[in-house]
Amino acid sequence: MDVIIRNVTKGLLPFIIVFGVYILLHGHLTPGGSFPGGVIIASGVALLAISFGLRKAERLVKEETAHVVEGIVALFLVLVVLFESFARDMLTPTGMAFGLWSAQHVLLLNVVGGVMVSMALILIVFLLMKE
Amino acid sequence: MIEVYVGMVLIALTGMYCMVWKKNMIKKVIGLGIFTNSIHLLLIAIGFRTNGIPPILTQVNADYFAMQAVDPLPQALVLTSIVIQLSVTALALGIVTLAYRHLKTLDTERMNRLRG
Amino acid sequence: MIVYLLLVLFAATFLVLIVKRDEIAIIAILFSFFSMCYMFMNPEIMVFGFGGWSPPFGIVWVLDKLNVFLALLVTGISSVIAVYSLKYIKERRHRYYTLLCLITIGLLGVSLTGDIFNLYVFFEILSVSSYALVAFFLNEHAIEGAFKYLMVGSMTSLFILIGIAMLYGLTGTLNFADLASKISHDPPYMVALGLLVAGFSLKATIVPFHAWKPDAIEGTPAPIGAIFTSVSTAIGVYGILRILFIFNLIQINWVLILFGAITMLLGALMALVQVNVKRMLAYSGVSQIGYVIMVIGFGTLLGITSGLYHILNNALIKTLLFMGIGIGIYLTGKENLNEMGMKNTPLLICVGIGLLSLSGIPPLNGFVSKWLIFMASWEISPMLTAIAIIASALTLAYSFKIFSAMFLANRKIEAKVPKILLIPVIILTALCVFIGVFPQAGLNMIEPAVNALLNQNQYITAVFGG
Amino acid sequence: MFEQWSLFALAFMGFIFLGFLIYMLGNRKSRKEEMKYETYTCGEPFPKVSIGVENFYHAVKRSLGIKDLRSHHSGRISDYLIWVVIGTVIVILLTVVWV
Repeated sequence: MDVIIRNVTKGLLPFIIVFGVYILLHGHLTPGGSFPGGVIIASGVALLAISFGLRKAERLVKEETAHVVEGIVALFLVLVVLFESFARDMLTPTGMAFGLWSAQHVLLLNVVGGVMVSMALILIVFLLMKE
Repeated sequence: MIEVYVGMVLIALTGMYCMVWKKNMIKKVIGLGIFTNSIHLLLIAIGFRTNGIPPILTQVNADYFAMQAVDPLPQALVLTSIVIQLSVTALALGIVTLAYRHLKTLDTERMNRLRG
Repeated sequence: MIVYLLLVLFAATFLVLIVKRDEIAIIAILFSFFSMCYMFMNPEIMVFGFGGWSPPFGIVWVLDKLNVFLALLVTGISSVIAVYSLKYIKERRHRYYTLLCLITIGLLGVSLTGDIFNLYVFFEILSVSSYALVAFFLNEHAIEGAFKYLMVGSMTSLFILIGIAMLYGLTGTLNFADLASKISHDPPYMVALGLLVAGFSLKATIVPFHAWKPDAIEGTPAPIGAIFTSVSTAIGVYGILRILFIFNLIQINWVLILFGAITMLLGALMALVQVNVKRMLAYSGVSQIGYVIMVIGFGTLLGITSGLYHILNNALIKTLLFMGIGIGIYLTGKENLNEMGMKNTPLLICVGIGLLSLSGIPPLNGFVSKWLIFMASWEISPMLTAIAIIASALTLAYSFKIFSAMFLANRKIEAKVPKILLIPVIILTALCVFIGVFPQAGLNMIEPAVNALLNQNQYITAVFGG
Repeated sequence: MFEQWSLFALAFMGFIFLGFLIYMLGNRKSRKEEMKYETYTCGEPFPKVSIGVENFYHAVKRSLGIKDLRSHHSGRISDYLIWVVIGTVIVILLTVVWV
């Protein structure tokens, strides 16, 4: 890829990932949540892979790591749902407008689901780019 | 409001035309994407309300909110549908790459070993 | 309660990939089957609201008799196939079992849900895992079948989505019971009905929508072919039935009768001339679904009963046949009928019983449901009975072709069949004979389901009252 | 609906089993004699023949209707998609008109 895209990527990549994490963490307060946040994180990695090549991107996230992390995080999702159904009141309180630490298990679900989505999308991008 | 529905029908017909008549596999997948997005447009248009406010309950009073807020459910449906669409497209592209490896072409006319 | 069942299946899906033990998936699917058996014993309609929301607002799963009957069938067939596949699939087995778990989740979700968009989501889970399983062998035929199925299947899924969007725009609700109380029979509603029926008839393979099936099944592993012809079609028929139930249109419907009669004849005629075994059985599945669609179109008590009974019997017989012929493919490595001659007495008996049952020979289960179908169609028009009997005769003709090619051929392979492949086949054969000899047992399972389907008010009150 | 059926079915299966038994008993003696005779044509032993699958329903296969049907299942995705679209349109029209 040409110089402009490379340099822009270099500058923007941290911000893209931070923005993704922000969307993840504020999923219960503002529009967004696990899927959009995960997609934004994955699109940052995809941008890296497109502009610098696959090898550079694999230095950030390896393919095998993505595989394993996705599976383990999916199991975490099961655990969160189980925990929610047994001990709903032990989690954070409900109904504080614009308070990050609220809305019970939704925050946890968003984070776990976001990691899962981002890993899955990174895997898809890597596998399709290898062809 | 009617323009949106007319536009949706036109986009859906474009997508269907692209899926049915184009002979290239990738173009067929693109047609699928266009068709799906037209339906997302329909869903969003169903929930639309002129001069509406975003469906987030903050300091405004509840009556005004119920009068003015757009319907949040179609947006959730569209988000879900986008996720499904993403997985279908990824799978389709994977299958297209494998098909290219076997057939050495992307022409769907050549893909007729199974017939009769 | 039902959440844990889903969680077990979902956890098994990913545990198989991480731990790389296939037994986990089998145990999870068997667990879902036994829990469905337990649910089946419960006489009342059960309603589960997800996340503690009450029915019209949250997603609900309704376990009325029809849903539970279908879920029992689905999980039963899935568990038999899961056991069978342990030996049949030789390579990349973990991924196979992951996809099998996903397909079970999809089937279970579609059959149990009480929310129309949730139905679409689970339908898509089912569809996507089906596309992936068609492409499982990654050879040329598998890829070709998968691409065709994906294109046709996703197009009709989108038709379903348009139908759902129209229904939501017209009524403002997604819950089945709420929809049923708000729906009228104006033209816009009817367009939505047509779109939904067309979408589900792809899975049920009614004639203009049937073409993907033989192509897809020719490339798949044989047990997946069994899922497609038995359970997946049952889900399609269930979708049509449930949509008609919501619209309160379970009455005589010449659209379904017309399409059913055409499907029946065309499937049987096309099966007659095939050379590939799986392809022939796929067309046979198309033909058998034609009967079901036709009798559902009658809308009478006898019609619906015979239709559901035929779904059950067709699922059992098709799974038995695909598995029995899968053993042949496993031993010979060929799918062409010319090269499949073999000598094995237990397999001969099982496949022979399956073929006789498929063509409706008296003391077997295929005859029972076909007899009911003939009686139901006689009430409407003797012409339809004649068509059904002609299709049945054609069925006998192609069944004989399979039997002669497999067991009466000159070149015979004498091979030992692995026990784990034979046991599920024998179980299904025993079930076929049992239902044939004691048809009342099957009828007792189906009658509550038919009553649930014909009684719309009961469903609505159960959902909103509970 | 099926009160007498189970009895009948059991009897039916019993008769089939009985017939099979009689057939086996009758066959046991004659099998030895059968070994001696072979079919000869033109002075050579005639091999056992069975019909190949392609020729099984030969007349049906050549009949015009089936040929036409098979040629329409052309294996092209575009055709299948056109069928789906046309089928959907027909279903919608028929539901709007008839129901």
